[in-house]
Amino acid sequence: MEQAEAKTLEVIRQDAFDPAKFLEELDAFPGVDKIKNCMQCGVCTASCPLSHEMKETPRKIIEMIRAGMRDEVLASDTMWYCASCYACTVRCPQGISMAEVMYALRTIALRTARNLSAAFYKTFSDTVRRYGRMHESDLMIRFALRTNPLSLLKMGPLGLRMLAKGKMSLSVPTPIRGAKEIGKLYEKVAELEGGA
Amino acid sequence: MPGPKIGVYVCHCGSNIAGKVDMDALREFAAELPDVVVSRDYKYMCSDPGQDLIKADIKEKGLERVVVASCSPRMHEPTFKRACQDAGLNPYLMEMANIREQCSWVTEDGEAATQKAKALVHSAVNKARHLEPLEDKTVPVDPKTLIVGGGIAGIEAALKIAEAGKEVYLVEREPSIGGNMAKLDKTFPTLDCAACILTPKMVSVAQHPNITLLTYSEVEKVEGYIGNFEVTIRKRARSIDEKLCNGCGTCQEKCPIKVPNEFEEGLGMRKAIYTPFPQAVPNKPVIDRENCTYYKTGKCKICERVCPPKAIRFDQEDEIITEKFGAIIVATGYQLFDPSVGPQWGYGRYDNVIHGLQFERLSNASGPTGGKILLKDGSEPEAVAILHCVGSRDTNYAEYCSRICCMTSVKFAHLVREKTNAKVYDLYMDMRTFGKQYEEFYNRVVAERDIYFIRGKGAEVMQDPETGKLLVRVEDTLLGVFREIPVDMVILNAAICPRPDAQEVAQKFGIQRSADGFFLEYHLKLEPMKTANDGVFIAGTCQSPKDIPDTVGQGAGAAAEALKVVFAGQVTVTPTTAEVRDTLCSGCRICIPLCPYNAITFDEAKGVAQVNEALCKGCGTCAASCPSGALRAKHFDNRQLYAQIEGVCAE
Amino acid sequence: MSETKTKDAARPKGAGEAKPDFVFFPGCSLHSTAREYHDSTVQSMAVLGITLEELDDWNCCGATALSSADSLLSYALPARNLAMTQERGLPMAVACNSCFVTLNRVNALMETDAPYRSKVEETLKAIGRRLDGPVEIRHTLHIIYHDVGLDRIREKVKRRLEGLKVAPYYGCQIARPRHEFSDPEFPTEMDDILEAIGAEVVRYDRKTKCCGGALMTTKEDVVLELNEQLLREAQVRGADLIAVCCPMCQMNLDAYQGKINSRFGTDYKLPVVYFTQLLGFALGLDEKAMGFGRGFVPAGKHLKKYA
Amino acid sequence: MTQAGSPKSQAAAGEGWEPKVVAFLCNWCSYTGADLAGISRLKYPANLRIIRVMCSGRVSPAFVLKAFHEGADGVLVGGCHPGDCHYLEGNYKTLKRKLVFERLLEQFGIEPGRFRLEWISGGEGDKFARVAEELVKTVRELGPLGSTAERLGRADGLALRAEGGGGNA
Repeated sequence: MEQAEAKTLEVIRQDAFDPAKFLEELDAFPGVDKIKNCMQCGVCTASCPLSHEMKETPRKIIEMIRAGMRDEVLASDTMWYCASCYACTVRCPQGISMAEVMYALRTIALRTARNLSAAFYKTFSDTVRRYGRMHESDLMIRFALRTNPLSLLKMGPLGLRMLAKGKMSLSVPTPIRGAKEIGKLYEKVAELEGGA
Repeated sequence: MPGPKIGVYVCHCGSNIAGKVDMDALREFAAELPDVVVSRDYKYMCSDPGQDLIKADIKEKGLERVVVASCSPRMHEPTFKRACQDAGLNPYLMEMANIREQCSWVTEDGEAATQKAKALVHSAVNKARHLEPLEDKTVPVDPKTLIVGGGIAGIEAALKIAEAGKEVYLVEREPSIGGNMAKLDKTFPTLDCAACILTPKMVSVAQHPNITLLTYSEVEKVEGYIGNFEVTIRKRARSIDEKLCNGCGTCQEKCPIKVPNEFEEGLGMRKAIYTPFPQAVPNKPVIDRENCTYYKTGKCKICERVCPPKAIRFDQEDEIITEKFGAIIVATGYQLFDPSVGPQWGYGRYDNVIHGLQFERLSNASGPTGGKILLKDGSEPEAVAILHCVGSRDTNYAEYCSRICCMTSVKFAHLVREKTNAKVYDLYMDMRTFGKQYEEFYNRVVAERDIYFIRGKGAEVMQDPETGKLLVRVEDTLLGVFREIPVDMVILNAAICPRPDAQEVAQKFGIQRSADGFFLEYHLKLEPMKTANDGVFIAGTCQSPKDIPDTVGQGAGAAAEALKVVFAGQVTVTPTTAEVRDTLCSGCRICIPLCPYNAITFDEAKGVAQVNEALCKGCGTCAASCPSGALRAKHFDNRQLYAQIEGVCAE
Repeated sequence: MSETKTKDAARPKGAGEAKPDFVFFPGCSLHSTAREYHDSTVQSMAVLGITLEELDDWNCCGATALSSADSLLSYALPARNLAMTQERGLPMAVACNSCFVTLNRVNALMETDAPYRSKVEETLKAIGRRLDGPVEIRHTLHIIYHDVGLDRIREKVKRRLEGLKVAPYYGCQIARPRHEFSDPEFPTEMDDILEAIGAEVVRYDRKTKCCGGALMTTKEDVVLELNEQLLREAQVRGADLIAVCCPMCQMNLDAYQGKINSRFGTDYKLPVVYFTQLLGFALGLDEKAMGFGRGFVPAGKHLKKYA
Repeated sequence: MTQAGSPKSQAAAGEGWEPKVVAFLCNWCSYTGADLAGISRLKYPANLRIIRVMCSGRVSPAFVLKAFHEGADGVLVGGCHPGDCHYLEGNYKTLKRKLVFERLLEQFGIEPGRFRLEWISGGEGDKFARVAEELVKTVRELGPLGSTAERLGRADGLALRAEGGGGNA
């Protein structure tokens, strides 16, 4: 904690940051552009259903990106609160797709992040890779095992009711016929991204 | 056979051209072209010493053609034409190569720019070789000016021209002149009331002997050209005899039909026979035939019965007026952005979300509440939010800044505090107080009690479903926190937009629009009143958003432009018309229906087509279509253009 | 198993080999938590003369979760579905908002970002498929509103839901970013359909405010708050029930309503049903087949008088 | 070097081949738009060279053929938007002529991508720069026109006929 605070003060030392490089890294994501055009109006923040929970508002994140504060941005909790509702995106006066910016930040952060959200997105991806489709029960059980096995107990009552309503199934999921294609797709993506 | 002696003059334009294009290489290249006897470069060819170079060479070296490689001919063609003429060379023997706007400014790479400049110079030299002398012609100018739009810009222009002793027709679509300014309450930064400063001018317009005021009228058709426009105006039937009516207002009192008053921005009512506001000029009512019971059912006629001077004329018809004008000023104003286009602001959904002009009417002593700032239920607000940039500076709506909203907002904040005890929250992105005494005004208001300025764009207006309070959502960007502000009234300072019929008007007057939809000036900085159509000028917010001081300035400026035309008494018309070479014409008559100006007729006796040069504008469409090549567009003939094509392709 | 059953239901009797109108992409939820949405959609549309044919061997669109985990994959996965739709030569119909936004995201890419687009095309090549420009993707809500039309619905209604007060909740990803709907924040298509079947649509300003979606898994506390606000407005406006068009919204508002009540000390008993359940019911389809019983908060008492 | 004696040989493909594009722009709209692109300091390839005419209606098919004949790899004709024409309706004439242009080019084996007709107003500097960029890019992809030069040779006869008496004043 102390360290983090000390680091924020270093913002003053502009030579510690490389804004152009961070912007370039984000530019590689489709749909992420015009960040430099942001006029810091805060419409994104005020349109966001969850901005009041964030330590840094979405607008501030943009400014931090432009300042080149890569580590600080990736350590923030802002993007993990994005529910992809696109309210910011349709209202942004400069046409910045904040939702895409958040996807990009999460993707970069996920390469190293070790938090609850990271675990969820990884589990999700694994499930789809395995079956070609998403299976709630399988996803939830794996997610719990990955993060906090005890939470399985807490989920119990709701899970049972879901089972009762036929909204969840405990049967072993069967992969789609094209599961092999999905596997290949994952491999090709890994190859292309590794090569990039 | 040796060609004419050509001189080439390459302009550096400081570093504008020389910073990109290799001047030495270009000059030397030009010198090598056939028929070029002298090739020079100079820092500023448009300066006196630059022009003197050309003049001296014409006299001393006997130049027969001049090529200037510099900026766009739209900038300095007249300058260099005059220089040639001064030195005794026919001005139509001068050709320009545009190596600034269309070369150095648009090219990244210096070498490529130099190569392109060579091609353009080659093209110009090739054309110059085939140029021929032409003589300008002059035609007399009608001394009257037409002004379209009776807002403050049109009023200002009309008064200036009338006071200079020239005749003006002022055409206004609404029943009264005054425009949007007449709706305002106080005006920034001095807070004098709009009516107090505008009404005297409106009255002067009505009384000035040089001004013919046509209200409730519209321009239908514009023909002709500078000095000689022929305009058709429809004067809509007011349904009263204006000479008899004394403006007593009895008819309006007794009329049983009530409809929302456009002038009150939907907040107040008017009758079916009405003057839009008390200070209207002329102070004579009109009957709104769409809502009048008599026109709908054939019954009622109450107004006719109560009118003391018996001025009602139900059978009056529209009047068509055709008049000649030397110059035209278009001052058709703006339309406020409709905030309901963005439902997030709640306009049209919540009663107490209003736009700027509505607030002006609320605050105006002659408005629907008699100048009291009240909520829809008649109570006084306890908190008011003012939002800047509603529709402005927003690529979803209008990308430009509307320029007046910051000052209007500061004014509104002050007026709310002056008239109520409400807290005021002003939500701004940037505070743009750029005019004379504007920053001082802001500094005064910012210190007033219970006015809070928050730096952030108002993103959304919600309603608490339980309390009915309006909730304004904004990020206080200086604090970096989300704020939800409960208020009773929200004022949306909506963008200044082009009028919805701007395209139609532009076409009617032969002018263009810029990307933002406003009318396009000839030069953004140096010719803000001129348009691409000679003799048609623009003024006020139809050209771009502007405040009252700037609008008045441009109105007066447009008056000066119009006076320049009418005082000159004559204008030069281009000699670059089309001509028919009788020996080649086969009499096929293909050209006749092609001409947009009906300038081509058929000479039955000779069996050939004939161009009326007074009507021809030189577009060259006929020349492009003539199967036998008999029609020739002077100054743009086939030989000249072919030579240009060879030139641009050679490099 | 459920696939075969619904496919039969989708085919009008005697239509046999007639070409379907759309390839239907159900998405994972419609095959598990939201089966009632699946069945009521397919059956109602069949009654209204629109035939859906389920996309053979479709895969998960990746939802927003993959967009956050792996950018290229988040385009490549849905692109496989679009490629297969293109092979079939029909426009695609989607009922799940989340799938709708994810699939449309690929479409947008196909029109704009050229270098990245070729990367996605390369991944498809690796599995022997190709995507040739964007695919026409339609939300079933829009198909019902636009292609069927309100007049046709009114004609076909057997039970007018007169007096039933419904809050129309669209969720966020149906009209945003900009799709085919009337407005990204205040669409009116569902309102109109509900009115066409006789229901009374209550004012609902939060109609496109976010329910938090999948964040219920990772940020439960604040997402419960969002859902509480949604329920509160519906209650204040006097709604008998909330109509939705997205499995995620349905789950959050319905399955977690009990949790919300105990957390906030409220007493909401607002059934949350898919608009297609109401539509099918109004069209005379069996109440059971419409799956009203699958909701946590029972809707039965509000429907009894129309049955 | 200065005279366009043998344009084809210059257009021959090679290492440093740069496409040539000739633009005929009407004085009132497109030429003004091109000036605006400059005033706004927008950048576009230098391959595009502008010839000013008073109205796009002045551009006869012969001009377009002549440009290709002289070694141009692409041609742009720019006029006012329909309804905006300074000469009332000159650009409608241009539009009608577009079909003629296209048929002619087809006959000479010139790919349709090498010819473009655009409405560009005096306020559309950005549009002008974009069109220039796109056209040069398309022409670059199509390669030099040299390969069709022999077929183009036949243009001579027709161009001369369209030209009629040339410009003998």
